[in-house]
Amino acid sequence: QEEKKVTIGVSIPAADHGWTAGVVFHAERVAKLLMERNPGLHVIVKTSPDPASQANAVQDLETQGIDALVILPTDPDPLVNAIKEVKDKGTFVALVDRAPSVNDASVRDLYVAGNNPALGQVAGEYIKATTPDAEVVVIRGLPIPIDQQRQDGFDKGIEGSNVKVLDRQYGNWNRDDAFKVMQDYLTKYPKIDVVWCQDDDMAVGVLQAIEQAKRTDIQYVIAGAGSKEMIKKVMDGDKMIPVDVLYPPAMIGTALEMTAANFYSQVPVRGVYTIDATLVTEDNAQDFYFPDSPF
Amino acid sequence: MSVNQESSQVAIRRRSWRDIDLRAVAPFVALALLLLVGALVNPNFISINNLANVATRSAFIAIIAVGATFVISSGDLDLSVGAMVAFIASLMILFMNSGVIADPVLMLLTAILFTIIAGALCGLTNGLITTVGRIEPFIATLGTMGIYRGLTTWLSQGGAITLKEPQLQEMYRPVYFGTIFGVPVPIVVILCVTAVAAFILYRTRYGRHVVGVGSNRDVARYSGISVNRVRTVAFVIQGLCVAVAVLLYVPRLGSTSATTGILWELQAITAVVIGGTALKGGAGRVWGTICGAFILELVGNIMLLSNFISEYLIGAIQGAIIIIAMLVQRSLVRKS
Amino acid sequence: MSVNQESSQVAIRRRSWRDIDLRAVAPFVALALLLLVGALVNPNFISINNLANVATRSAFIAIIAVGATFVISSGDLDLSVGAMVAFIASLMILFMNSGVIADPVLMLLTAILFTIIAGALCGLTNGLITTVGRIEPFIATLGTMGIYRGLTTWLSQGGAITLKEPQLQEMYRPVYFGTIFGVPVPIVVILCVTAVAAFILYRTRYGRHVVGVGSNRDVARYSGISVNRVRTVAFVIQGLCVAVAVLLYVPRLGSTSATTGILWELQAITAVVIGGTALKGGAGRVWGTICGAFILELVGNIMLLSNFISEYLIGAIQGAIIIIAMLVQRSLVRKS
Amino acid sequence: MGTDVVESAPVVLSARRVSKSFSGVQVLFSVDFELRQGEIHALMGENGAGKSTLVKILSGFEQPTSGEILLDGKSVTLPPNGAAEALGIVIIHQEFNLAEHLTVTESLFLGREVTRFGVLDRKFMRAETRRVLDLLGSHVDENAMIGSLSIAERQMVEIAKAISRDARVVFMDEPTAVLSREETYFLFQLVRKLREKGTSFVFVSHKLDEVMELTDRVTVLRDGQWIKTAPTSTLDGEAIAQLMVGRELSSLYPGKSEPNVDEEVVLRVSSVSTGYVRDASFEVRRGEVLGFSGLIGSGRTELMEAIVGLRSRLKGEVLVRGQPVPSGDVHAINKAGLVYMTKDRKAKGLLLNAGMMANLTLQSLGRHTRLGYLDPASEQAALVRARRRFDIRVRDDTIVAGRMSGGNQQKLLLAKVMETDPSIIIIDEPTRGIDIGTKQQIYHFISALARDGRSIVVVSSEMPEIIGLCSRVAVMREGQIAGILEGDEISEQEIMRYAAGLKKKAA
Ligand SMILES: Nc1ncnc2c1ncn2[C@@H]1O[C@H](COP(=O)(O)OP(=O)(O)OP(=O)(O)O)[C@@H](O)[C@H]1O
Ligand SMILES: Nc1ncnc2c1ncn2[C@@H]1O[C@H](COP(=O)(O)OP(=O)(O)OP(=O)(O)O)[C@@H](O)[C@H]1O
Ligand SMILES: [Mg+2]
Ligand SMILES: [Mg+2]
Repeated sequence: QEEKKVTIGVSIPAADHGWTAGVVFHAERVAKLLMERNPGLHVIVKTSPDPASQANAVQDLETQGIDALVILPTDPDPLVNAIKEVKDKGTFVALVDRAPSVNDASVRDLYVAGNNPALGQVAGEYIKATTPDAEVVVIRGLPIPIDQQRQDGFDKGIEGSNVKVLDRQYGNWNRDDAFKVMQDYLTKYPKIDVVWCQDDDMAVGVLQAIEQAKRTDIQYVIAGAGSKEMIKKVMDGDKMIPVDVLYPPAMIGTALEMTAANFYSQVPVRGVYTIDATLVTEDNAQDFYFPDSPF
Repeated sequence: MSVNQESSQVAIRRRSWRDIDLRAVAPFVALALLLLVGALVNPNFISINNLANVATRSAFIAIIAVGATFVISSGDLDLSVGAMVAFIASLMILFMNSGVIADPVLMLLTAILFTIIAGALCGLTNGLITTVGRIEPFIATLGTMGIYRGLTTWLSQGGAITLKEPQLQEMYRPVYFGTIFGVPVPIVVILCVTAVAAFILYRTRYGRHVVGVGSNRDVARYSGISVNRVRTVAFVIQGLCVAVAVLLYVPRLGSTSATTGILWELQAITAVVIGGTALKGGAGRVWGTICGAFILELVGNIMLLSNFISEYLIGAIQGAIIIIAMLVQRSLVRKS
Repeated sequence: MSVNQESSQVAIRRRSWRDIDLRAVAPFVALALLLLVGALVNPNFISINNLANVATRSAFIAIIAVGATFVISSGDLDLSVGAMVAFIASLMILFMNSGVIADPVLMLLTAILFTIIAGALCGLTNGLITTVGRIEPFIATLGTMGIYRGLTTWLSQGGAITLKEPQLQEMYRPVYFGTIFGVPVPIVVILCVTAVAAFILYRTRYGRHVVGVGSNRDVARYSGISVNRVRTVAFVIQGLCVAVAVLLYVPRLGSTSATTGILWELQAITAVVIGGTALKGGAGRVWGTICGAFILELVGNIMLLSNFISEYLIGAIQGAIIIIAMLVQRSLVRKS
Repeated sequence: MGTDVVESAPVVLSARRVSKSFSGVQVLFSVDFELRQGEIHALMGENGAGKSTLVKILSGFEQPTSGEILLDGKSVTLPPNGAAEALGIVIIHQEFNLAEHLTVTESLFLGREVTRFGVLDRKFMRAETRRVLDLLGSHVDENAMIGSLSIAERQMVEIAKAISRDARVVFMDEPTAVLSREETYFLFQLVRKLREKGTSFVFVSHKLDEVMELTDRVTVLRDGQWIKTAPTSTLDGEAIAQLMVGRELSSLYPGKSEPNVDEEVVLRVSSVSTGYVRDASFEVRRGEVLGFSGLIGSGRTELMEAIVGLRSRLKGEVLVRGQPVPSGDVHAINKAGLVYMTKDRKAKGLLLNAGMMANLTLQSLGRHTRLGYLDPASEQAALVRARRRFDIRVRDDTIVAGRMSGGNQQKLLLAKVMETDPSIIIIDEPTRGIDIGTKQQIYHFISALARDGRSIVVVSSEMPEIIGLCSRVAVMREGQIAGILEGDEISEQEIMRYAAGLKKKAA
């Protein structure tokens, strides 16, 4: 129980879809928790919709005087310079989830990461294992690097199998767009075995489109992230959603806790800490179900 | 002399027929060309099923754009409609989740009424800020866009708002997925909304006033038209159309979030303009608007069905197609 | 009689003086009020450091909005500027990464020239599609918005484009982060760009023609002004301003992606309108535009510095503040 | 100036067998016209006869469908859009050609700004503008925004704009339609001065007295055909009118019918004040024609607009048939049977992009509504009726209002206002730009309305009109009613005395 005065600034993307909403939720939850635990600690959480305004937010946090910055960049590369500004002033920087092309000690002290390539790879491997001859359609997110990393991971996952990718289109991590894209896939391809849409939000639209078309050829849909709705479906043994790939928004909380520990425990926290892209199945789903989260 | 005048009148009638018709027909010609392109791109394209899908999902933009036709004809602009969809949909789902009424049928009906009232009120807000506050509609509705979207984010705490009651959901689903005599409900709704809108715009006093106000506010004022009232009512009509779109939207995914309806305002305005209504105001073409909405949706559909376009370039090609569609229209009208 | 008339002339002059000045001053009053609010919200707010930060980062929108002032004054609208920033920034970085010129100084200078030419060409494209193609600027530039953004996605293959050469980056960095006599470079650039723009708009024949064309196209045409040329040049000026903004943007983040500059067009237009330029065209207020851009950035800054506003509500409050700022202006002008 | 001088002068500009059709509708039929150096040539004709069209063709704004134009005896194709200015041909358009957002100086120099080293020489341009305005005896502020000027002031700017060009040929299309005597006087003086220097003028007007006073020769058009060209001195007003209309005209003004003194007072205005107008009071009886005279900018329009609710009143009351009407509610006031017809037909009167029918019924749509449904047949019938009643002549039924000839626009506007079937009508400049034949029709129409038990307020700058029509005349000066004249008092001199402030009556 130290009274040491510490201010931590947290900069995260605005809650613009389910996953980022989860990030905001967990950031706030852990911030509150930590402030209760350490009376001297002050945590300021700021959200930004895009890289440019996040760079501004980082600047504004610095104006307020912070000892540590925990940042989950909307888009990492454009924010490197802004982060370096802060780091160069001697502030502790914890980078979460999204890594810039150069990700070393010059940019951050701590890197807590979900594993984007693994998110794709785990999905790919699951498909390879369960349906080795599947014809797959892919719905991508937005044209930004993490999406590309997931695609590359996926390709690696299905490597050396007969799994065939019929098509990849952007669904913008948006339910309505995913609904449209899926509708058109269903028109375009008389037979689809598996849909990989890499995000639970988009899965909502995909499922509706399949249900509407009354198509029975689609065996299952793989999404990812671990929203409570999808975890619930996995838990209930839904045929269409047999598994979900974990990419927990709670990682922001982990990073925040570690950063606080850097100030309040004796152990200095440095380096890289990766959170696995766990495959959630009917058996372990119970462990990942948070009914209170907005996501 | 009278013979002369008569013959000249005949000439006039023939010419004006050509004139008016071509301008109104132009969007439909562009649509036909697109259908042709689509059919060449993918044989599945022209199937009833695909076209019905496209028409059905154009419903949201189409219905919103019908409202936008009123606002634009009266010389204003509403940028808040996308955010308004998200806001009203959230309110509707929250209302249904609240469980204040036990009987599901009654609940659904009340929710529908509630949604329509909410739409009208949102429209009224836009209208009053613009007219009474005398703020450029562009800025006023950009402001309310921020407000509606912000409130939605707040209501949803950044996440999604999902219809909880499975019974309600089951009952409500057919409103989007059902058919009437084989025609999907949303298409029927588009047609009804458009027919009513066309009647109001072309066959009522209010419609005339809208066009009058849109083409010259002073003239309208000097003609004893209450300009601000006409403009405000146009915004309310826009709000009602948004509410109708929400009524179709909610049963589709049973859920909404703060990202619902992003950029729909631009799509709606684009549909209106592609349909032949001038942004300057003073002329509205409701049926053209519907055609414009359909064109927009078709372009996306064709892109997805085609196999030779990189997914990276889709946006670029959509942009190019819109420009080309407008050029086709222009050249048609010019020739007449 | 003549005495009498003289007095009436004085009266008129006084009236018009008050009129014009208050309208031009109004945005600055709104700005002052905002500064006051900010100071109350957080003591750090009013520090030179913070204000310099805010002014510096308003540079992109401010410079783009200066270009938009020309386009809007001439009665058009450019929705493609945000996408254009992404596109031109991508081109610039790719050019610098290409390594066609070994000497870094020469390379940087060539890249700057290249960027400016690219900006002018993008503007020219917009201008020609709008004027020669006779398409509503709203739709034409919505189309090119799709095109520029699509091409950026394609260039970046869905990812980011990052400046590779560390030497170049080091050399280029001060263009955003450096200072001249203690003033951040971007602020100096804003002032220079605005001064040049004000000179062009108020002191040259072309500026007069812009206002004439925006106020009444037929009158301008009958006065022997080549309307399409004036409009096209306004679009080119917009393109040049975008290029200048890119020149500042690239050294800041050293990287761009397909999401760069999303919604900047709306912000730029908002800045222009808050600054007192009417969207209908016919009057441009360059200094007001700068003030508008600064107001927009300040609102965001105040939100961030205040710690009592739920982050979910930030959008809503920003929207509300914009509306209130406009109402303050209106009431000021009305009182005069 | 003698006619003989002109007879011998060389021909500057001429039209030979010029015809013009607008999308298939012919409006000029093989017209010949010639303009000599240093002459003032009147172009006369009924509304829609084709005067403006001919003027536009001769100044390059329209190209003839057939025929040729000769400049200094050589066949030329005039460049479009006012570029003919370079050849010394300028035009004062019948419809204004000014941009609202520019100042007077900026408008005057639009398209030919004076620069020094690429920078606008604003001081010089302002001084030059002032000089030209002073020449015209106009007190318009050179820094005022066009948008803030009254119609007459805009007309002066329009004239100044043309005069300031060093022109060989000046076309003036109804420049005096909205001007008062004073301004017209200054204009004529200037025109005569320029004629001495060899400038030629074409003067289009419906005011016969001005034509007689100013011009050397007259050309008359009828239905797009050339009828006659003759020296003005060989004709009189009667003869010209007859040539124009093609029939003999009976007396212009109908007999005045004095209303009974004990007739009901239908409109009572008591001490109405606005920004400029102070304490205006008057009343109108049933069946009366009340005139409003005064100099330009004396506040007549402002007062009338305040009465009908188009402007807010600071003070005062308006009673229609004893019932006070709300301030600022045009709709309610229209419903009470009081309507106003604006003089600014282009900006405030007609939807220029809409057809005749949409304009005609805009103010009275309620009459064509059945159960909320607009009945097109009923509207069509109204249009047919109005065209007959007001003699609206167009060659093309679907023409948009903006393309109609000036006079026919005015008739359409009058028809539109009359469609509301009002019991009290305030008409601002009823015959602006209207030909003599139609003027007569309108005067008879007004008088018939009065006999019918309606009351009419006529605001006009045309003195003969006021004198010929009204049984009482209110004269305004600087925002106040200087006096109300009755019976024998009504004469041109007496009205001028009140208008100039030499005489004043307590209201
Ligand atoms: N641009 C146009 N398109 C179609 N018809 C036109 C156009 N301009 C003029 N007209 C028609 O040409 C005829 C002659 O019009 P013009 O304006 O020359 O008459 P005018 O003699 O000037 O009449 P006024 O005395 O009323 O001004 C009218 O019937 C008018 O409607
Ligand atoms: N001395 C003055 N001070 C302020 N405003 C003035 C003055 N003189 C004229 N005005 C303006 O001029 C206008 C009066 O013109 P109005 O049109 O009402 O006059 P009018 O008698 O109808 O003349 P016109 O023939 O020009 O229409 C008022 O709106 C007023 O604002
Ligand atoms: Mg004419
Ligand atoms: Mg008047």
